[in-house]
Amino acid sequence: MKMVSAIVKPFKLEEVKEALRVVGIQGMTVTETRGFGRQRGHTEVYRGSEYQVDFVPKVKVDVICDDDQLAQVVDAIMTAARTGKIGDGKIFVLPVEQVYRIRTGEMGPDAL
Amino acid sequence: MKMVSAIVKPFKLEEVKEALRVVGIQGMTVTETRGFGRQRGHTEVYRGSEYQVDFVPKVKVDVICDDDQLAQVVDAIMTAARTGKIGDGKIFVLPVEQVYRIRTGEMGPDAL
Amino acid sequence: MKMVSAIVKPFKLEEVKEALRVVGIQGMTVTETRGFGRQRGHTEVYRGSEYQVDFVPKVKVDVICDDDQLAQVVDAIMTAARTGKIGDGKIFVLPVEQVYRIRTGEMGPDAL
Amino acid sequence: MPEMDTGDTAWILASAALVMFMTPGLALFYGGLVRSKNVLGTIMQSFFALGLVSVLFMMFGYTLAFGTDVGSIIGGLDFAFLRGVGAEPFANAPTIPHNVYMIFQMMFAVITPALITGAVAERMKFKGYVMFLALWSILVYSPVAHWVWGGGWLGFAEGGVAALDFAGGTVVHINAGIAALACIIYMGKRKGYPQEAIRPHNVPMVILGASILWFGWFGFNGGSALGANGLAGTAFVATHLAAAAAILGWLIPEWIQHKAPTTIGAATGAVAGLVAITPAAGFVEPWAAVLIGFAGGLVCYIFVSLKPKLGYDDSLDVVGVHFVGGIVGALLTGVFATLAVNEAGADGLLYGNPGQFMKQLIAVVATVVYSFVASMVILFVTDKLVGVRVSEDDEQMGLDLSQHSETAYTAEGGGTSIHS
Amino acid sequence: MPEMDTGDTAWILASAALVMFMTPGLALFYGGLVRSKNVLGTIMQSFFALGLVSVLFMMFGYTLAFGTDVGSIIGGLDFAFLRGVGAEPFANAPTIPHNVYMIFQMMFAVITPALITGAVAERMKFKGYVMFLALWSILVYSPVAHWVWGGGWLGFAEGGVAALDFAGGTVVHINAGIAALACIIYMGKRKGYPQEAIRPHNVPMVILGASILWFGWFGFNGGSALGANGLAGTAFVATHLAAAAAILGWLIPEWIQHKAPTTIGAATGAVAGLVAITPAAGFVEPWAAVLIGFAGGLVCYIFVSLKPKLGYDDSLDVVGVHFVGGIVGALLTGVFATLAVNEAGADGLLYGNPGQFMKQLIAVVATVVYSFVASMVILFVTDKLVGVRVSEDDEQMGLDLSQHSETAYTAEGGGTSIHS
Amino acid sequence: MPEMDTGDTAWILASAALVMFMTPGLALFYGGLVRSKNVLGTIMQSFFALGLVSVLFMMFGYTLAFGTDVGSIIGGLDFAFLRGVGAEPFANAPTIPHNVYMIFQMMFAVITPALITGAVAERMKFKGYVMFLALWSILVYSPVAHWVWGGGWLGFAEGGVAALDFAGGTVVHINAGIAALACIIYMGKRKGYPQEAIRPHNVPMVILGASILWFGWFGFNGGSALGANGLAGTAFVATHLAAAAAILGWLIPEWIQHKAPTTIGAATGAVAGLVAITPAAGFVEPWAAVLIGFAGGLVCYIFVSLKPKLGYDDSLDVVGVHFVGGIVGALLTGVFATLAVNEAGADGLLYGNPGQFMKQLIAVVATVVYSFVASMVILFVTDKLVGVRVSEDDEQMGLDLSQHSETAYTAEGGGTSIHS
Ligand SMILES: Nc1ncnc2c1ncn2[C@@H]1O[C@H](COP(=O)(O)OP(=O)(O)O)[C@@H](O)[C@H]1O
Ligand SMILES: Nc1ncnc2c1ncn2[C@@H]1O[C@H](COP(=O)(O)OP(=O)(O)O)[C@@H](O)[C@H]1O
Ligand SMILES: Nc1ncnc2c1ncn2[C@@H]1O[C@H](COP(=O)(O)OP(=O)(O)O)[C@@H](O)[C@H]1O
Repeated sequence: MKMVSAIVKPFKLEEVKEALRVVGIQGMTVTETRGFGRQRGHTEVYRGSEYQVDFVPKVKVDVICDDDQLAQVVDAIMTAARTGKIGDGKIFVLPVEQVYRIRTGEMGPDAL
Repeated sequence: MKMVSAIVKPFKLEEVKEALRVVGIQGMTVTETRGFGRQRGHTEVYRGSEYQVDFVPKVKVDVICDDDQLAQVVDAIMTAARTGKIGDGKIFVLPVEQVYRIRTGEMGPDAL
Repeated sequence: MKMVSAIVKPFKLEEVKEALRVVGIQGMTVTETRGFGRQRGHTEVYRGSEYQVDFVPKVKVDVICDDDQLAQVVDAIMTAARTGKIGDGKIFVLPVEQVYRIRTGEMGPDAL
Repeated sequence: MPEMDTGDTAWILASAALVMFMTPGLALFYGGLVRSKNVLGTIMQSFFALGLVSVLFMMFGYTLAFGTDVGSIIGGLDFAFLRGVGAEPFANAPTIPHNVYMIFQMMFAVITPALITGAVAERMKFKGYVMFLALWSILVYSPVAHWVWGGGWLGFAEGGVAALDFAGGTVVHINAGIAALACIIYMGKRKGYPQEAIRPHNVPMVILGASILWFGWFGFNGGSALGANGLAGTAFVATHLAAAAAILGWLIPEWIQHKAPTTIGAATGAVAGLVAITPAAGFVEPWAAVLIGFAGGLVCYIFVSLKPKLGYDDSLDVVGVHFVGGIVGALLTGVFATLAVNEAGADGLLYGNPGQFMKQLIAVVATVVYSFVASMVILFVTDKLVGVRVSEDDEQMGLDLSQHSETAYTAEGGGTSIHS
Repeated sequence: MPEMDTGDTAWILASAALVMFMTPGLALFYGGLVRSKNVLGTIMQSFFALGLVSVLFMMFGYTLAFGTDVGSIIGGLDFAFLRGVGAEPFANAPTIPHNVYMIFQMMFAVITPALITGAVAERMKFKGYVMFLALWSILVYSPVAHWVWGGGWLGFAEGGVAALDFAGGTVVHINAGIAALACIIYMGKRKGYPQEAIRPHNVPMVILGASILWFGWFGFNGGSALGANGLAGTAFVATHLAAAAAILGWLIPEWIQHKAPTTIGAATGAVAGLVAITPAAGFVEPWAAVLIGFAGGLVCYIFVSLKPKLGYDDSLDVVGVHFVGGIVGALLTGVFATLAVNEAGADGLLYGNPGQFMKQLIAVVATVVYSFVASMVILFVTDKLVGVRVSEDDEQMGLDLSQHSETAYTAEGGGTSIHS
Repeated sequence: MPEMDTGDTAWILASAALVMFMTPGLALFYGGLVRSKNVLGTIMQSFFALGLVSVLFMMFGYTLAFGTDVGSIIGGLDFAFLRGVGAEPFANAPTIPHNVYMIFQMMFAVITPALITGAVAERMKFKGYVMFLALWSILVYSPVAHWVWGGGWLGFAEGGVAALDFAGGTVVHINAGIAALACIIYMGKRKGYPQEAIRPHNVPMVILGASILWFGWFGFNGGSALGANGLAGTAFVATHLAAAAAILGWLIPEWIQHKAPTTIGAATGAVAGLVAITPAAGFVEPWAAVLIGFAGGLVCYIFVSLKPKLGYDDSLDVVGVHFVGGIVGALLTGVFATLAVNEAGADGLLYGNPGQFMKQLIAVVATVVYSFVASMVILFVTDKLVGVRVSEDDEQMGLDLSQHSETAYTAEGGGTSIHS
């Protein structure tokens, strides 16, 4: 199994979720994060001074999926989250060794 | 070493922490997240309209542990976090290649 | 590729970010978390009673990097985040199988 | 001739302070309802009105509204820059200093355009807003205030329509509500609306804001008696009861229809009731205030519920609450008003005077037509000159960063000074 | 016979507005102290009281409390639906319009049951709360108010006990405090209490709420002079000094015992001091106000500290602050009251009149017995009919979602409209 | 001789309540501007002043400021513990009860030292603060208040300098502002300043606080007329217009220089304008109030912009706003004051009386010298006895935990009770 961890723009969350649902994903976990990258952050003004703020609000979507769903999942996120502008984010794929469903104790792909 | 990443119901955090302490875990990191799953979220009402809100507040507990603690850790979380109702959450196990303690520079299991 | 996931004290974030930039890291993702560890938390007082609060505010910095940057990245974080006091945090290294840039669809190290 | 009275003066001073406090209250009420990336932009629209409108009202707004009548249409320039507006009383309020009467009126002028901003929240360009605000305040607010209260053709001056508007049902709420509709039509929907749920980011802030509005409304309506007397008591009581009843008027159908009495519903209902009672407060019995408030809550609930079907994006329901609630109030004033409560008022339909209902209708229609047309023209001109809507990128980024270079809520770390 | 006075009227109008503002203040004070999943449910309990109790008080509550006395027990129905409550003064307050006196009283009726909600925060069913609120307001608040202020057996009417209660120590605080105890006993503990630390989710909100309470209390106590005069000044000064001294009365032992003077302690202490001074405000010297306030802070601190040992779950310490603080105040009024401050009052123990202390005790005991028993009966009936406690699942989910289908704080994204 | 007046009394009671509310307003204004780990520590500094300073002022502060003059320097002890401060009027305010005058003054004594705390926010030790607060209140506030308003050498008493200070430009703002500078110099910078951006954690809280300040300032300045009359109207109008104009005075250069009109800028500008108009409010025409306010906003903007260059760490710009704004106001009062507005005042430079400008300057210099030196001595003594600055570890951990054992915002779970 894999963990697909995608960093996306917050206003894209809704579309990403829908796209994942369409490809049959039944679960995901979302975290508010701040990202630093080529997008460069922004300047803020505070009482006559300027500050460079390097972090931009992002949302992280973690999806654990079976190996054979991987391509679909990556694809779904890629399409839904893309605006074509800098800062659209990344998708990371990490190996997952085991999954359990707490409610039932089920393991492996059945637990998803 | 492994990373055990558990998504649990927020009000179970205290019990999960205690259960982990009992099995000898000395550290963990907790993050507020929102989960999407079979639990289906809920309906919210706003000025005469209804919205489907798919995300439910969850807490993610990350524990890095030695391979031989893995079973115990999974077990502890599973027991402490279970209510038997849908949405109890998942436990994911990921491989960890290395761990460092920043304070001392120690590496590997010693750093835990 | 690797994911370097560092749990550090919040007031060290700025220094860690700068240290990473110096070694050529172009991106990272930061999450507010709460940590439990040897640092032991603190006592809070509420209306004449004391509570033991085990979790301490921490910041998680996730950096995905190429294998050959790993040592540098770990080193940079280790130096920047260290105060020498308990609770300085941990660095975890996890394997990453693939990375995509959403904007362009690039894969692998090019996507970083 | 009545003399200056310190008690009356004390109450109108306190009332002016209360009405001023409503504008920040509105800022929080609206600010809590938007997404967190737009909270400062939303708050700023109200807060900035305190700055710009106050100065403009001092220069021209007050005199255009309350200066010597010119053709029943507009006030003359005698009070420009508040010349002669001092400690001596003025005919409209013979027992208090003129400057106290003026500052009380100034607070109304500030909050009225601020009300409009809720309708186009999360998408208006600040530069465009500044221009719209200045023009609307002078070209729409002042004339309408003059018509109703300043000796113009809708009020009680000789030959006037003699419509009843105790504290601003037409001048403030219908006026702002219909201008809000113009803005909505001109500016269009927010991206994502209505498919996505655009949810309020901070509901306690909404309740705090609504509570400040309610608190301040005692000055708004109670102070409109222009003295500390039985009439002020009447208006104060009516105001409170209408707000209270409107909570029930909103929550009952909501509880039945959606199985949930919501906090935002209670707050919105209260505001709807306060809007509805505004024109009536000094003219009706307490039981009538309860009915008007209940009707305000109920009708606004129904109207707001239908909004998704109507397909326009009134972000924070300014039309649904201020326009609809304002009309409910203006018309029911024509039903329930009675000379038994206020000899300086009139009897309504229920007391055998259907003519009053018609007068109310005339005032509503006149305000609606003028304000709608004038607002559209101002929007058009402003749009051509500086633009009224933010770019799509700016809308996504949020008003706080794109219009004001600020972030509302900040966690520690991550920024460096730029030494300029 | 005294005449109507605009200055007195101005001050009571302002005071009524201030007391109204206390209820949202309470909502925030309580709302900040609960967990974020219960903040709206908690706020709603207070805010909804503004709606329901105001309307009920207009219908029956006012007349039961202040209508023509029937057997020293209850008021008659002469003022039902506020019939005859107009611009003319009323015997209780001869220099202000009757409607102004009434609306000032209405605000007390609203906040009193709202105070109770803190005791059973985070677990009361909204439907049960609505029913409890309605019954308690009519069956408990109005009678007790009548006994003390409306011509009943505890007050200064002929043949009455002549207990001193300037602004509601018994009527409001002891009454609500003992009802809170009934609720706690009836409803039991929250899940997880007391092993888990149930921590306040937003302390600045707590301070804001406490500050609004303090601000409003100037109307509560200062307005109870029913005029703008030296007595109002006395009450205002006593109120402020007691709150100030109570901060010290709470923080000093806390600092010694726990090595930490807390912000919540300062706010809670201030409220305890305000509670304690309420019955005494118009009867005591400033130095006595400082002592009463300090005692209020100190005794409440000690009592609240012992709570975990007592083993009951008074979520937000309504018993510890309003009941205990109320008793401290009621009894110390019987010690420190002096005719030198207020001729219409009485001398206390310290001024050679131990009888007054006994009178205070009688008023306390009478209120405690009646309110406790009546509250228990109301709880029992309400529980049988609609239930008073949420299910375990709903408690875990939180009141906001389970009772009101709302979330207090929302990040962007993740919801879709349901087209109904 | 004038008689007691209920209208005047009503307005000063309301004003005292409004001024009291400013201190929590300040707590929120400052609290929102710091990092979230310091919000409670910051709020507590203001809130605690309500407790300690009120009690001290009752004991000694009032009599030192307003007791029978001793050598034009200090008040005698006749009013210690408020002996004799009752319902009878006092010479300074002949139409209201003495206790009402006193409580109005008490609120000024509370907020003045609280203003200072912004300058050394995020690094002051609470124990040291408590001691500093007590000493400063008695040794600095009371004497300076006496000099200007209590019959001392700077005011209108015979042989006095006759400087104009309507509501506290020197006594409150310059006094606090220069003490703030002393604190900054004594205590040094925060760790990380100025390289790191230390950003406000909650901007809506800042706006709420600023709005409460504005609202309360109507009592501060309007109440300083000590009656409900034309002069109160003049001061109220000037106050509002100055705040409004100052929003523009800050935002215009900010918009030009940084391309962004900020919300914090609008709020800070408003406060700067309120500071600047304070000494002038009852002496100037409305148009002059607009100019003074605009100047206050503009000059403070420029000064605050230069701060990073000046290299000291005035955390929340107390020097930049209260000291600089206070001086702008004190001097411009000497320019724009006119007997046409207030016969009890004086003409300024513009009306042919350059001497008044010099008198203003003398008052500024006297206050600056005395307050700076005395503050330094108090800091030194306090530091030796209990310490004034937190340790580096405590600073990193934040004041909330290190000084008060509390956390402002808490998510669910993670704590257990300690059964002590
Ligand atoms: N090496 C990295 N490790 C972790 N997160 C990264 C990394 N690079 C980028 N990110 C995340 O991806 C986001 C987008 O990256 P950025 O470089 O701004 O633009 P783009 O996605 O267009 O390449 C960043 O804000 C950050 O959250
Ligand atoms: N495939 C997945 N990837 C990541 N997180 C998941 C996944 N499936 C479920 N989750 C997380 O687990 C939580 C519980 O899952 P859910 O399907 O609701 O119930 P259950 O745990 O009973 O199967 C979700 O809210 C989500 O946070
Ligand atoms: N086994 C673990 N798994 C996950 N996170 C851990 C673990 N141990 C420690 N941490 C994280 O590291 C932080 C610091 O650890 P701690 O034991 O307090 O001190 P130190 O870093 O000095 O060893 C903790 O607050 C927690 O967030």
